[in-house]
Amino acid sequence: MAYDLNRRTALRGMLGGAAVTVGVPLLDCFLDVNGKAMAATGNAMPIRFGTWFWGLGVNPTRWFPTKPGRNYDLPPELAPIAPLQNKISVFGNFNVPLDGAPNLPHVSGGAAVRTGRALTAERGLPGESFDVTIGDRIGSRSRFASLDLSATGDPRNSLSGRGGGNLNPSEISAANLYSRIFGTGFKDPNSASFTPDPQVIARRSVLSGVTEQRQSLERAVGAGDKAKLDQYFTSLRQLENQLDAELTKPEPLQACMVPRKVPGLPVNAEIENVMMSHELMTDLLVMALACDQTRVFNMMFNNGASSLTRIGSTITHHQLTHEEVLDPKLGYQPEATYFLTKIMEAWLYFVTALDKVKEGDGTLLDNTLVFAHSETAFAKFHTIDCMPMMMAGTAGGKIKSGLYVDGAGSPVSRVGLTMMQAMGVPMDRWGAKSMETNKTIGEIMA
Amino acid sequence: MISQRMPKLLAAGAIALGAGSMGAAPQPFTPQAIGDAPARSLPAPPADGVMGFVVSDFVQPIVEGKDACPDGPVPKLREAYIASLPAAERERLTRKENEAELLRAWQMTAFGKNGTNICSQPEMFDRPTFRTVQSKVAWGLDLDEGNATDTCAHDTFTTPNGQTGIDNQEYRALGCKLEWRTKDGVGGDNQIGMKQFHNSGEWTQVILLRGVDSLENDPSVEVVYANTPDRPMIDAKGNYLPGITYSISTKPPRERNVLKGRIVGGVLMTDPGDIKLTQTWGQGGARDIRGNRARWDYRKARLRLEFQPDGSLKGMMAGYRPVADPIISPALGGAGSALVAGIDCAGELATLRKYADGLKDPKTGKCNGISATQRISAVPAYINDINQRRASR
Amino acid sequence: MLVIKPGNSGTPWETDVNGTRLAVGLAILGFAQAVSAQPADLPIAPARTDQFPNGFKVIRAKDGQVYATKDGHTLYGMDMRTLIAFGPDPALYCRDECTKVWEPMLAPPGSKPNIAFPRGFGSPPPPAGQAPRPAAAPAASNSDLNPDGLYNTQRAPDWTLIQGASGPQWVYKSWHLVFTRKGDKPGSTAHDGADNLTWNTLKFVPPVPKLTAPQSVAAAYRDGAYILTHKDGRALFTGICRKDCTDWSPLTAPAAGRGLGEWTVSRSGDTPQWLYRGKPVYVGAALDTPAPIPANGKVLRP
Amino acid sequence: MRRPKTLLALSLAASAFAFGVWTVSADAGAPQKPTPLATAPLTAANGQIVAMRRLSESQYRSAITDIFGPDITVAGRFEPVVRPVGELIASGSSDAAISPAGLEQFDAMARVIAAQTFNEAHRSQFSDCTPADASAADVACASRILAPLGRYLFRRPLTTEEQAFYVKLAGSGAGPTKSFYKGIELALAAMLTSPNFLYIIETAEPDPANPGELRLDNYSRATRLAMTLWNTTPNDMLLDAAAAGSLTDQAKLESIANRMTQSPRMEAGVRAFFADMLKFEKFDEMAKDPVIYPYFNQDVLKALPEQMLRTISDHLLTRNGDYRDLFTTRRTFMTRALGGIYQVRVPVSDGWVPYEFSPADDRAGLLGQAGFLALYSHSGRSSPTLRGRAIRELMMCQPVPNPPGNVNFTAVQDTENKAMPTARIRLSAHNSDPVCAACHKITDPPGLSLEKFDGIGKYRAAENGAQIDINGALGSAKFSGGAGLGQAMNASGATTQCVASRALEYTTGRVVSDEALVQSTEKAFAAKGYGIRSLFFQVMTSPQNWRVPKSAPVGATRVSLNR
Repeated sequence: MAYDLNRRTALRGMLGGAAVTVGVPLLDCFLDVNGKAMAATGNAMPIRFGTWFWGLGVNPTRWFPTKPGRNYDLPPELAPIAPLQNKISVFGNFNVPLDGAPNLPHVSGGAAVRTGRALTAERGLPGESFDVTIGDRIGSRSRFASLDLSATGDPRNSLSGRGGGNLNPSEISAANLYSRIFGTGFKDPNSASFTPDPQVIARRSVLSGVTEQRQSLERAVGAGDKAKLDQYFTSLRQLENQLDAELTKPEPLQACMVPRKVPGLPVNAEIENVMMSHELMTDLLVMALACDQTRVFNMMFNNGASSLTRIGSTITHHQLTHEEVLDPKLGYQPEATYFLTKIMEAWLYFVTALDKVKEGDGTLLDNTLVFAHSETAFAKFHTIDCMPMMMAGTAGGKIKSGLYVDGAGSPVSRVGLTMMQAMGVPMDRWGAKSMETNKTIGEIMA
Repeated sequence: MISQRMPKLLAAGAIALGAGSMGAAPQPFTPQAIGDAPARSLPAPPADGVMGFVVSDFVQPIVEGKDACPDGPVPKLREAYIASLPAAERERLTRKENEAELLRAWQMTAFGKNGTNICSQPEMFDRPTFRTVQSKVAWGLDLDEGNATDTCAHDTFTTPNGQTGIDNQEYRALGCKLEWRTKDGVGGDNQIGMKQFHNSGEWTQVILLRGVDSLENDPSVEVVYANTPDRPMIDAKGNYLPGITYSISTKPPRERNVLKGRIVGGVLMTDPGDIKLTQTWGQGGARDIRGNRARWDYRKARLRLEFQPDGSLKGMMAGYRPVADPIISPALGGAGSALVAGIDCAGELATLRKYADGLKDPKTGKCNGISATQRISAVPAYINDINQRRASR
Repeated sequence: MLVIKPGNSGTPWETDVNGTRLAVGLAILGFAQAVSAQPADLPIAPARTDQFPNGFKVIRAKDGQVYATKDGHTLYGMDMRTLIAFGPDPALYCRDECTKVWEPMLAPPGSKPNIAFPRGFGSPPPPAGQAPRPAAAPAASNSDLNPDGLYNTQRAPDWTLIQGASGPQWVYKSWHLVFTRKGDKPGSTAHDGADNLTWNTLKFVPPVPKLTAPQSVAAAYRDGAYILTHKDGRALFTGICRKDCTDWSPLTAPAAGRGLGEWTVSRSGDTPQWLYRGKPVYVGAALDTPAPIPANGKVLRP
Repeated sequence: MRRPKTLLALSLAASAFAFGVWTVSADAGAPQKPTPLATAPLTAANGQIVAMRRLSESQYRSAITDIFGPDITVAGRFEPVVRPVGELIASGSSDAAISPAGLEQFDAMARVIAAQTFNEAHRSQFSDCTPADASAADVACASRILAPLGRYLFRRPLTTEEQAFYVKLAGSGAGPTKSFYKGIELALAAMLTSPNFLYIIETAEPDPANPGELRLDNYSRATRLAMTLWNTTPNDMLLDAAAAGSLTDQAKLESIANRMTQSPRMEAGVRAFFADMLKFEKFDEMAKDPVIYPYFNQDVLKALPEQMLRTISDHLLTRNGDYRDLFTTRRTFMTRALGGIYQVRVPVSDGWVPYEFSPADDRAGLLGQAGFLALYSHSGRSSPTLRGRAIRELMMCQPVPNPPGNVNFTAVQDTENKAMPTARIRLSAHNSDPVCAACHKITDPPGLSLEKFDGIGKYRAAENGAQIDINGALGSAKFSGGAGLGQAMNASGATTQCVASRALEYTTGRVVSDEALVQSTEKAFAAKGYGIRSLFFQVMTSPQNWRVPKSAPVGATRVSLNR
């Protein structure tokens, strides 16, 4: 491996000594900055990020909790997540103000959640979607920049892209997905040889250069400013640690093993089929993550204007949301709601699959942040002023899970900003016009 | 804008379909909403006689109850097709295993020769007219005052609070559509949908009164009824906040109707005139990207607005709409309107034609307009008329 | 027969007549969007190039430049988006009565149509056994051509050919089927906007100039020519301010900047400022305000 | 209480890390042994470090904008500088360290900025040479690119060693990445994370006027002038003046200070100063109950501090107004969103328009604006005590002690209690306890005069249906309502003395303990009709303020309560 160990240890020794003189408070910072995962070994577990999309929203009065904070209430349509409630956060009352743009049914909402911007006449996305921004930060060196999946068989079903007309197309067949990940080109992370990133080597050399001057500086500064310099260099040392971690061959990934080939499935939008191919894709994705083949993913369960149907029936989920009249006694559309129940079951399967994989002192889910959302609140009227959203996992301890957060009508872009910051994207404000915000969601920041 | 209106909106929406309604959902349509002004004390108008309002409710009023449509709602294309079948065939096609065949069959009814379809070219399809409202009660105004020469024969309604000679043929023709009223006869999707649409700020209307000397009686008042591009400010319950400024639109679609009116016993009534309001889509400047304009076009129209003690206005607008206007939207939607929303544009147009009662063409003697009514509520606001805007710094 | 004029009144179709949203899905929405790449009643976008078919030229009419025939007859575009209700293919609208007053500008003999009016749910449902079409996702296509090999109306060149009622006919900017008005005097624009914006003169807006300029600078078309503006739409100007110069805020430049084409950096003032062709550049108010630049300021032209 | 600063000679060359770096072979193979550059001698080449002040977020941003242009975006979270109790953030910055979390962010920001600066679109603007081989190091070209950048970022020319060091960095970066510009990018990022950029390092030189004492040297003065008056990094005019030694020449210093205080850029300085003095950072965590205050929303929140700042800069700069009238002026600016709070017509849909309240509105100066009234209220109710305390502490520099830990606040908080409908009644109940009363009689009397404005500063005729008594007092002055309070503030000498002492603290980054200095500054301030420009001109040009104090000051400025 391309590194001179003796030199590094020597350097460590010297600084280790110096660091002690800095005093206790700083030591805490070591842990806070890098989160739980890194605190364990000097060497970070990979942190992953992904999205899970479903179309046509919810029946808001039957889905959104009412009690903010932990142990939130579970209305009937949210009930399926009960088994993992403590690892799933729910977000309500986050608005999509569209000033300057029309509410394009089934399009504007999802695009706004992903980009913090309102879609105009162009198709595609009004800006870069945050999963791509996060990918640039955490996914650049893994084999796949990201894995984009669609369980309904529509490759164009995607909300991920750099903006403008182009969208990252989705993989629609579990069989293809298998060969893409585990077919030719698959490198077993536990056997593959390791070559560090030249850019990181270069940055590392800058820092070590800077650090070497520490002693001459400390000799030269007065007590008042010495404390400041001490801390400055302690902090610098932290950065070095992170780079060292990136330059060192990673710990073996115990959970990683190559799964069995998967059967080919008919690719269509019949809910029973979609559930199955969603499960197959999920299992493959989970292994791709455990084997660190990718650190970013997008799973589209169904599409915005959902073409889901039931076997033997041809009327689509989307048609139902519009044609089926609200049942005045129930206050919702029973037929359309059937699909929502299936969607929530699928979501639970997805999160559970991630949580089953042990990793470090926790699970794969703990080292991941999954963001689930829809494109409308109440599909019948295309309302987008209360987007249904969830988060699962803690991104290695950077995010608190198991909460209900009431956005009090503030812009949905706060959610994207919070996640990007948690994933280490240097960004202090995000979104455009009424959706521009610098307010993260403090409740969930660890 | 801080607002928790969503859950309440829908909560209320659901309730509205069951019992009464509250929050952002349409107010239950009680007589005093637009009936005669009961005796009560009204505040004095401002010294300059100028009063502004923002319209918070704009929807076709219905009188709830099952008696209006005893045979049930107007069937969608699918149901209409099934109903048209002989019993045996109906039984066969509605079996689960034949659903795909049924779907194709009823969808075929939406298509005609060389690519025409029932909504883009309604004229080319011959469809039965709709079930119409059977009850004698409806909201509206007596537009022809019983003796107009340019109307066609039509029945009239009586309002729930006893006003007679009410012309509202649009209600008669379309009042049994599911969008207007549910199976159970209560307010349909329109009631919630239109409110949601206005609350979203996509289309905001304002009313500006000039020369008001008394809210009780004033022989002459100028009424400006117009669009504004400004979004309403709404509280947590979905109610419009008073005292917000709105500027009347200076660029297209600019609709600014100037009407003459008078106040009698706390009720403002305008003289018959044309009222045109272009519907806008999307909030802010870049509206209506679809390149098509929806215009609410009321001829010989009148506003009847009641001053409320809390300073707000309640009332309605009534007039004659060009007979094809109500189906413009699904017509533009083309086949999709028929296939997905199940709308029978041809049947709807035929029904509207049949009940047309105004705008008689002196040559043909045919009526090209249909009497119609919108419910209106408005809350006090500051209105900048087009000549009152100043450049920002 | 009744011809519904969306330009006159009508709503985007995914609302029912009362404005209640009743979407029909993205297949249709995609259609609606395609149809509305630009609203029928918004000005025609700038030309992609200053190339146009032989036999046409640009003349100066009373309100700006318009395309015209060699002999100076103004070209009119029949905006097909306003004729959706006529039938499945508005390109075929102009027959009989219409052709008595409007002269179609036909393509040179032998040329083939390369664009068609987009169709939504234009056809009956598929036969038994076949799956219903999936609802198209946004950005269904990233290519200039549709599967049928015809131009995607979003990305078509300025001048394309469509199958019109009288044969292959010129179309401008995907929507405007090209005609002249019979019996019109050369240069007349009398029928601009006729039939509720169905007939519009083809206004010529020159291509947006390619700028070598700071990132904050853009170009806008005003009164028949391009001027330089701030990216945010505020006017740029130059000149010398004698007193009360509060409206003269400099276009700030990077102190470390080395200049760019005809733009240089002045460091003599309190703020590093851009000079254009040696003249100091200031930022005024938004272009659509009454007085975007001070009385003694001069606009900048590329 | 701060440690006295011992002055040690420190070569800035040293602080600039002139040293060896690792050379990494292009194939990313094993690094060779470092080849150290000549380490700089530890002489006081640029004088002695007497202070290190953390760059504030707004200073960082405006520096990047000035140097690299507005289209280079600064994206990142800034480690906040802690405000010492009763002091300015400017004082806190003298003590601010950079934590690992903070540096991680500064490093990330630096890389984003550097990447933009040398991307295809921009690199030509920031380099007037092209490398011999774009995929390898080029010492000559790198120096030509980096030297000027270093001068702007470190606010002084790079020393030879520094320049050599960063050129070397560029080289060692170009190697493994096989890109000249990647190398430059790395070097620039290193400059942006260097203490020389992140800290305003004030250095001193012997003061000829006071043998044995020190005064700030030219480059430190250039930076202090720019950061205080314009809240940004020194421009070429200042750096050149420093190079020429003009800033230690009283006459030249005065003409430069005069030019700067008259410049439109003074607005940025004045805004930053008052944002610090009035604790505007509190707006970031301001929250209101949307059910109690439906008129409060995101647009309003954005507009509240801006309305106060516009009032301040319009009155003090555009109109060259008397500072004392900031408490009585009825002139301000409106947006459509604020129109709801004030219930007034706003002639435009977007942007700001000038507005003047009528006397009947009883809104006088800053204290009558919703920003102040809302910031010093609770999320669901107004608070005469918070308002009064802010008036005392922020406007008059009269610290009020915190309440003891064991107080029972139920009486004050229970707004539902029909027996005690108004805040005045609730407070008097609460003040039956003499311990509380002692402080409350300092804070509440001025605060109670603003009770007709609710928790977001919206007018209310009554509270819980009960009449609101708006009689108030400030020291010996008795009055009614906001206008009365404004008059009393206007007449109280404490406000002008307070702002004068804050200006001194803001400039030097130290609480000024020297009462005489505050007095004399205020005198000069008064002599010029209490114009803010003249105050800062005075502070910037009095030689005393450029001298380095022998020992650190003690405690915060006190002004007697019964003035």
